[in-house]
Amino acid sequence: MSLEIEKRVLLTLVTEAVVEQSLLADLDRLGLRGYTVTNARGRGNRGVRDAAWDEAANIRVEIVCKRDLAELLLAHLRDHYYANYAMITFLHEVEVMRPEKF
Amino acid sequence: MSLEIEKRVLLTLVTEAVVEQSLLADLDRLGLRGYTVTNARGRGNRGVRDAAWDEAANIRVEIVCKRDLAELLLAHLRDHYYANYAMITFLHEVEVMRPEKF
Amino acid sequence: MSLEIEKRVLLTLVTEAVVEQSLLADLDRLGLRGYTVTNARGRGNRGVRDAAWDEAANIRVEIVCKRDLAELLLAHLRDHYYANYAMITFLHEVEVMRPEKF
Amino acid sequence: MIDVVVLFFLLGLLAGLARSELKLPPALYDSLSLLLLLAIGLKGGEGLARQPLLPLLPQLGGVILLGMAQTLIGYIALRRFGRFDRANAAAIAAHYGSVSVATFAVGVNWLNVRGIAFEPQLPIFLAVMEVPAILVGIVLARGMATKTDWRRIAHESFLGKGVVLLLGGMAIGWVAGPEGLAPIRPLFFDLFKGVLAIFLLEMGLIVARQTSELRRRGLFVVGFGLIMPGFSAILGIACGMAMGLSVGGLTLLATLAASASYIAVPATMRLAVPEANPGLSLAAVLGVTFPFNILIGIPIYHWLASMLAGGNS
Amino acid sequence: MIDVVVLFFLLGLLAGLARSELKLPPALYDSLSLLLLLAIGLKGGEGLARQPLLPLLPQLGGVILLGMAQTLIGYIALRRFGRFDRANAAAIAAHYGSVSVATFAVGVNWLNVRGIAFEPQLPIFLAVMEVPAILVGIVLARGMATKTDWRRIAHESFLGKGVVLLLGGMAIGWVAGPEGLAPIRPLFFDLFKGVLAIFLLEMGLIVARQTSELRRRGLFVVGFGLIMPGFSAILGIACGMAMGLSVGGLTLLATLAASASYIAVPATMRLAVPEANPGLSLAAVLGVTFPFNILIGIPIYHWLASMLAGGNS
Amino acid sequence: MIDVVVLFFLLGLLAGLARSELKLPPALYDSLSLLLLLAIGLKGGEGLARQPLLPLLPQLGGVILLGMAQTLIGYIALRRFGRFDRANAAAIAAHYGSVSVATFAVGVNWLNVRGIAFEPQLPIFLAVMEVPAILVGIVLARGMATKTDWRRIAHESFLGKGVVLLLGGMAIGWVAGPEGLAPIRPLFFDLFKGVLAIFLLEMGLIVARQTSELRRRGLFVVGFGLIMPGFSAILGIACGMAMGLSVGGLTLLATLAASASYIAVPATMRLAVPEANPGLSLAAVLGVTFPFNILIGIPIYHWLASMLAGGNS
Ligand SMILES: Nc1ncnc2c1ncn2[C@@H]1O[C@H](COP(=O)(O)O)[C@@H](O)[C@H]1O
Ligand SMILES: Nc1ncnc2c1ncn2[C@@H]1O[C@H](COP(=O)(O)O)[C@@H](O)[C@H]1O
Ligand SMILES: Nc1ncnc2c1ncn2[C@@H]1O[C@H](COP(=O)(O)O)[C@@H](O)[C@H]1O
Ligand code: NA
Ligand code: NA
Ligand code: NA
Repeated sequence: MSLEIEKRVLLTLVTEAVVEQSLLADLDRLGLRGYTVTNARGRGNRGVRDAAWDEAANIRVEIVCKRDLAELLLAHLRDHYYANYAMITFLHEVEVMRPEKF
Repeated sequence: MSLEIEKRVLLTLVTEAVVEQSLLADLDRLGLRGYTVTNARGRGNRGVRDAAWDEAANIRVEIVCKRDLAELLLAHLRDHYYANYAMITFLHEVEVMRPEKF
Repeated sequence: MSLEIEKRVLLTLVTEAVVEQSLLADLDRLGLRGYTVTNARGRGNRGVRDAAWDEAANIRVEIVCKRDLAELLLAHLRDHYYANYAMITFLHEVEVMRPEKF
Repeated sequence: MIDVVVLFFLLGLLAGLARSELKLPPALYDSLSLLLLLAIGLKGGEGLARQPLLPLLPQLGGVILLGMAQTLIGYIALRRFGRFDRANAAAIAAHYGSVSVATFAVGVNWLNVRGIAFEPQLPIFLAVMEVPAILVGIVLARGMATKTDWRRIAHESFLGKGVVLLLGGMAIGWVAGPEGLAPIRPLFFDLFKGVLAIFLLEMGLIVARQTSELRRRGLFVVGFGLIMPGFSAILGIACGMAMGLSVGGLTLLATLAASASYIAVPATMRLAVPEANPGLSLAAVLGVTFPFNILIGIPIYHWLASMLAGGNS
Repeated sequence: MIDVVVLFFLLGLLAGLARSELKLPPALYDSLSLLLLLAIGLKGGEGLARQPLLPLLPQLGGVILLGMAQTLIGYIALRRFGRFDRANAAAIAAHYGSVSVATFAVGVNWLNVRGIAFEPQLPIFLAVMEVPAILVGIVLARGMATKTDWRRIAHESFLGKGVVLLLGGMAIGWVAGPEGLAPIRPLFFDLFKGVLAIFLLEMGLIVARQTSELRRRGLFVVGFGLIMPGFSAILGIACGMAMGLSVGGLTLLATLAASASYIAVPATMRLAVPEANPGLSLAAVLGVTFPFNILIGIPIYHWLASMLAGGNS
Repeated sequence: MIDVVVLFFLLGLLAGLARSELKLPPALYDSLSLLLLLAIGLKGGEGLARQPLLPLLPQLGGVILLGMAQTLIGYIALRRFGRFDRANAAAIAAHYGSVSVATFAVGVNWLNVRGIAFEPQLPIFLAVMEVPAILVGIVLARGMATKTDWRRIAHESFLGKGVVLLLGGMAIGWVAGPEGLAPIRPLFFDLFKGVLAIFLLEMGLIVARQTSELRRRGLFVVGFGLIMPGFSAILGIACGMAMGLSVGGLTLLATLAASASYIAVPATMRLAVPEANPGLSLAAVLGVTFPFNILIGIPIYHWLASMLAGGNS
C-alpha cells in the first residue's frame, strides 16, 4: 500500500499556562494555522511548576508545520518569551499525510 | 553500558474525543496492541476545538509499533475517518528497548 | 535568520501515576534537571489502564537531555521498574535552542 | 417575573457574548448534570410509588410515537424546504425528535415556582423519549439494510449516562419511597434549584459560542429552530390530552416535545452518521431552540395547555 | 429495608456490569471523599470534646494490635492455604489489616438510620487503623533488615490524605465544639448522606470493573474475601468488648476490622512491595469484600454484637 | 474564639508545611471560588435592592481612588526602601492596591458570626477595587506612552472571572430580590460557610508552598507584607468614615484595603509586565499578608474601626 507521505517538522513548546491565549494570538499573526494543546506540569530552570493552581500550571503546545514557519515562530519566541517566561522548545522531523493541511 | 535498542515508529493522532471508544475498537481489529491517550484541545481546518464541553474536546493518541502496522492503521484512518472527522496524524522513528513489547 | 540549534534526545516514558513522586526523586539523583509530566491513560501488556481512578491512571513523562543521561536513566528504569510496573519508554533525537538548558 | 435560574442563564449568555474569561471546570458541569438527572429521577420514582404502573405502558407507547413522528416531520421539512442532504436532514431531525434534560428541568422549576402540579411519570417520558428519535434518524440517513452497527448504537443509546441516571434514580426513588429518600433530600431536593442555576450559567456560556456558527448558517436554521418547537409543542399537547394529563403535565410534555437534544443525540449521530455536520445541528438546537424554550417557550406552552385543556385540570 | 445509599451502590454496580457509558469525573470522586473524611472527623471530634481523652490511649493501643493481628493471620492463611508467594501474601494481608473509609461511612449511616448510638472515638480508630497493617505487611514481605526506605513509607502513611483529613477534621471538631461547628453543619452534616450516596454510585462502578479480574483469579480469592472479614469482625467484637464499647460501637469496630483498604494500602504497597500484583489485592478487596460488607456484612456484625454483648448496651 | 473556617486554613497550612500528600482537585477549588463569588454578589445585590443606587456613585469613586492611592504608596515604598527595580515595585504594589475575595469572605464571616451588620454595597466595592490597581501598576511599570496592549488588558481586567461573577451575582440578586432568591438560598447561602471552610483548607496548602520562596526573599518582603496592610487598613477606615459607613462596613473596607490580590493581578501582570518576578509578589501576598489578615488583621481592623468611629454605628 502506498501512502503519500511528506516531511514536516513538529515543534513542541512547554510554557506557563497563563500565556496560552496571548501566545496563540501572537503565533497566529505569524501564520500559525493549526496547533494542539495539552495541560502539563514539570520542572526546569524556573523551578517546580506542579499545576497545583493556575499560576503554577504549564501547557504543552504542538505545532506541525513547514520548517520555515517553525523557525519564524522560534525566533519570535526567543525574542519575546525566552527571557521572561518558563519555556522550553524543541523540534524534529515527522512524516505526514495530507501535506496541504500543514 | 549497552542497552539493546531497536527502531520502531511512533504514530500520533489528534482527533475528536467522541470517537475514542469506537476508534480504538477499530484499530484493535487491525492488530493494535498498545496505545496511550491524553486529553487535548486545539485548532485546525475544522476550527477551534477548545474542550469547553465534550463535543469540542480532542484526544491525542500515541502508538508505538512497527512501520507496517502504522501504515495499515493510517490507511484505515484515511479511508474511514479523514473525510468526516477533525483529525491529524503524523509519525516518526523512535528507539525502544524491549522490542518484543511493540 | 539563523537560530543556534543543537541536538539532544527526547526520552518519553509512560507509566503508572502512583509512582510519579518516587520515580522523579530517583531520576533526580541520577542527574535529571528538567522534565514535563502529563496525565494519560492507555493499554499495554498489563491491560487497560483507563484512569477511571488513581490506581488505574498513567502519566507521561518527557525529558529532553543529552544521550548519555538518557541512557543512564534508561538503565536505571530497566533495572528498577521494568519488571514490576506498567511502563514503556522510547526516545528520539530533537533539535533545541539554548542547549545549556538541557 | 422571570425565574432566578433563568437569570443565571442570561448572565452566562452575556458573559459569553462579551467574550469574558469566565469558564466553568468541565468536572463541575458533569457533576451538576449528574445531580440534576438523579434528582429528577428520584422525584419521579417517589411519585410513581404511589400509583399502579401498568396503566402507564400505553402512555409510554404514546410518547415514543410522538418522538418518532417529530423526527419524521422534521426530516421532511428540512429536505423539502431547507434543501438539506439526507444525512444532515436526518441528523438535525433526530435532535428535535429527542429531548433536552436542561429544558425539562427549567420547565419543572417553572411549574414548581408557580405551585402547579404535574404527573410523576413525566420524568419517565423524558428518559423514554431520548432514544427513539436517534434510531429513526439513523434509518432516515442510511435506510434499513445498512452496515450500521446497531449493537453499538443500541448500547450507546440505552446505556448512555442520561438514560441510566434517570431510570436508575427513578428505580431508587420507587424502591426507597418518601421515607427512604428523607436522608438524601438535602442534597438532591433542597439544592436542586441552586444546582440548576449554576448549570444554566454554563449553558449560557455554551449557547453564546453558537452565535458565530449561527450567523454563517443563515435564516433557515433560525426559522427552523423557532418553528419546529412550536409545532412540536402542539403535537405534545395533543398527545398529552389523549392521555388525560393535567395542565401541568401537558405543559411539561409540550416542553419535552419542543426541546431538542444537545448531549445524547450529537454524540451518537457523530458515530452513526459521521458525514452530517455537527455544527449545523448544534447551532440550531443551542443557538436558537434552547434559549427560545426556556426564555419564552415554556410560558407559551403553559398558556396553550390551559386554553386547550382548561377543563382537564 | 435496604438503605437508600446502598441502592446507589447497586445502581453503579449494575451500570458497570452492563458496561454503561456512565462515568463520574475523577474530581467529583476526590471531592466527595474529601467531604466524607472531613465530616467523619468533625463529628468524631465534636463528640470527643465532651469526654476526657486519656482513657482512650489504651483503646488506641488495642485497635493497633487488632490491625496488626489481622495482617499476620491473613498472611499465614494466604501462605498456607492459598500458596501465595511472600510478596503477594503480605500485600493482600496488609489490605485486610487496614480499613476502608467508605465501608465505615456506610456502617455509620446504617446505625444512624436505625437510631443506634456509638462512641465518638470510633473515627479515631478509623484513622489509627489505617497505618499499622501497612508496616506489618512490609516487614512480612521484606524482613526487618532491608533497604526499605522507611522514611518515605512513614511519610506516605502518616501524612496521606486519609489520615490528615480524618485527624484534622477531628482536631477542628474538638476545638470548635458543637457551637463553633454550627455554621458549617449544612455542608458537612446535612449533606452527608447524599454525598455518601453519590460516592457509593462511583464505588459500584469501580467494583464492577473487578469482575473480569476476579474470574481469572479463581475461587480461593473469592473465599478469602468472604471468610477473612467474617473472621476479622469477630476479632473486632472481642476487642471492642474488652474496651466496653456499646452495641453500636461494637458493630462499627467489627465493620472496621472486617473492612479492607483500597486507597491508602494499594498506593503504599505499590511502592514498597512492587513485585506484588496489585490486581490480585484489588480483586479481593473491591470485588468481594467491599460489596459483601455493605450489602450483608454490617447487619450480620450488628446481630453478632447484639448477641455477644447484649447486656452492655 | 477562632472561627471554624480559619481552623480549616490552619489545617491546610500545617498539612502543607508537613509536606502531606493532601491535594484538592483543581476543579474543586475553581468550583468553590465560583460559589463564593456568586454568593457574595447575590447577597450584596439583594441588599442593594432596598436602597437608592445613585448616592453610591461617589462612594465608588472613593474606593477607586483608595485602590489607586495604595498602589502609588506601595510603589514608592518598594522603590525607596526596598530598592526594587521599576517592574517589580510596580507589580508588587498592584497586588496590594487590588483586593482578595477570600480575605473579604473571611471578613464577612467574622462579622456574621458576631452579628455585626455591614452595608450591602461592600461587595460592589470588592468588585470595583479589583481593577484600578492593575492599571496604575502597568502605568508605573511602563509609563503612559507605551506599546502596552490596553485593549487586551481592559478585557482581561473587566471581563475576568471575578468581576463577572461578582457583578453578575449582584445584578441577579438585585433583580430577583429576597423572594426570587429563596429557591436557591440552600445552595448559595446555607452552604456558604462550609464552602468557605474547604476553600480556606486549600488556601492553607497554597500558602504553605510559599515558605521556601519567602526564606529566599529575606526580611524586607516579610516586613512589607505586614506593614503595608496595616497602613492600608487605616487608609480604608479613613475613606469609609468619609462615606459614613457603620463599624461593620468600616471593618470590611479596612479588610478590603488591607487585602492583596493573588488571582486577578498575578495573571494580568504576568502578561503586561513579564519581566517582574511573579514569585516575589506571591511570596509577600500569600506567604505573609493573607495569613496575617485572616488570622490577626481582621479583629484588629474591627477594633480600630470601633475606636475611630464608635459614634457612627
Ligand atoms: N529538560 C527538560 N525536559 C523536559 N521538560 C522540561 C525540561 N526543562 C524544562 N522543561 C519544562 O519546561 C518548563 C519550563 O522550563 P524552565 O523555563 O526551564 O523553567 C518546565 O516547567 C518543564 O515543564
Ligand atoms: N498543524 C497542526 N499542528 C498541530 N495540531 C494540529 C494541526 N492542525 C490540526 N491540529 C489538531 O488536530 C485537530 C483536528 O484538526 P483538523 O481536522 O484540521 O480540524 C485540531 O483540533 C488540532 O488539535
Ligand atoms: N505500543 C504502545 N504504544 C503506546 N503506548 C503504549 C504501548 N504499549 C503500552 N503503552 C502505554 O504504556 C502503559 C504501560 O504499558 P504496559 O507496561 O505494556 O502495560 C500502557 O498503559 C500504555 O499507556
Ligand atoms: Na423534542
Ligand atoms: Na480490616
Ligand atoms: Na488592597
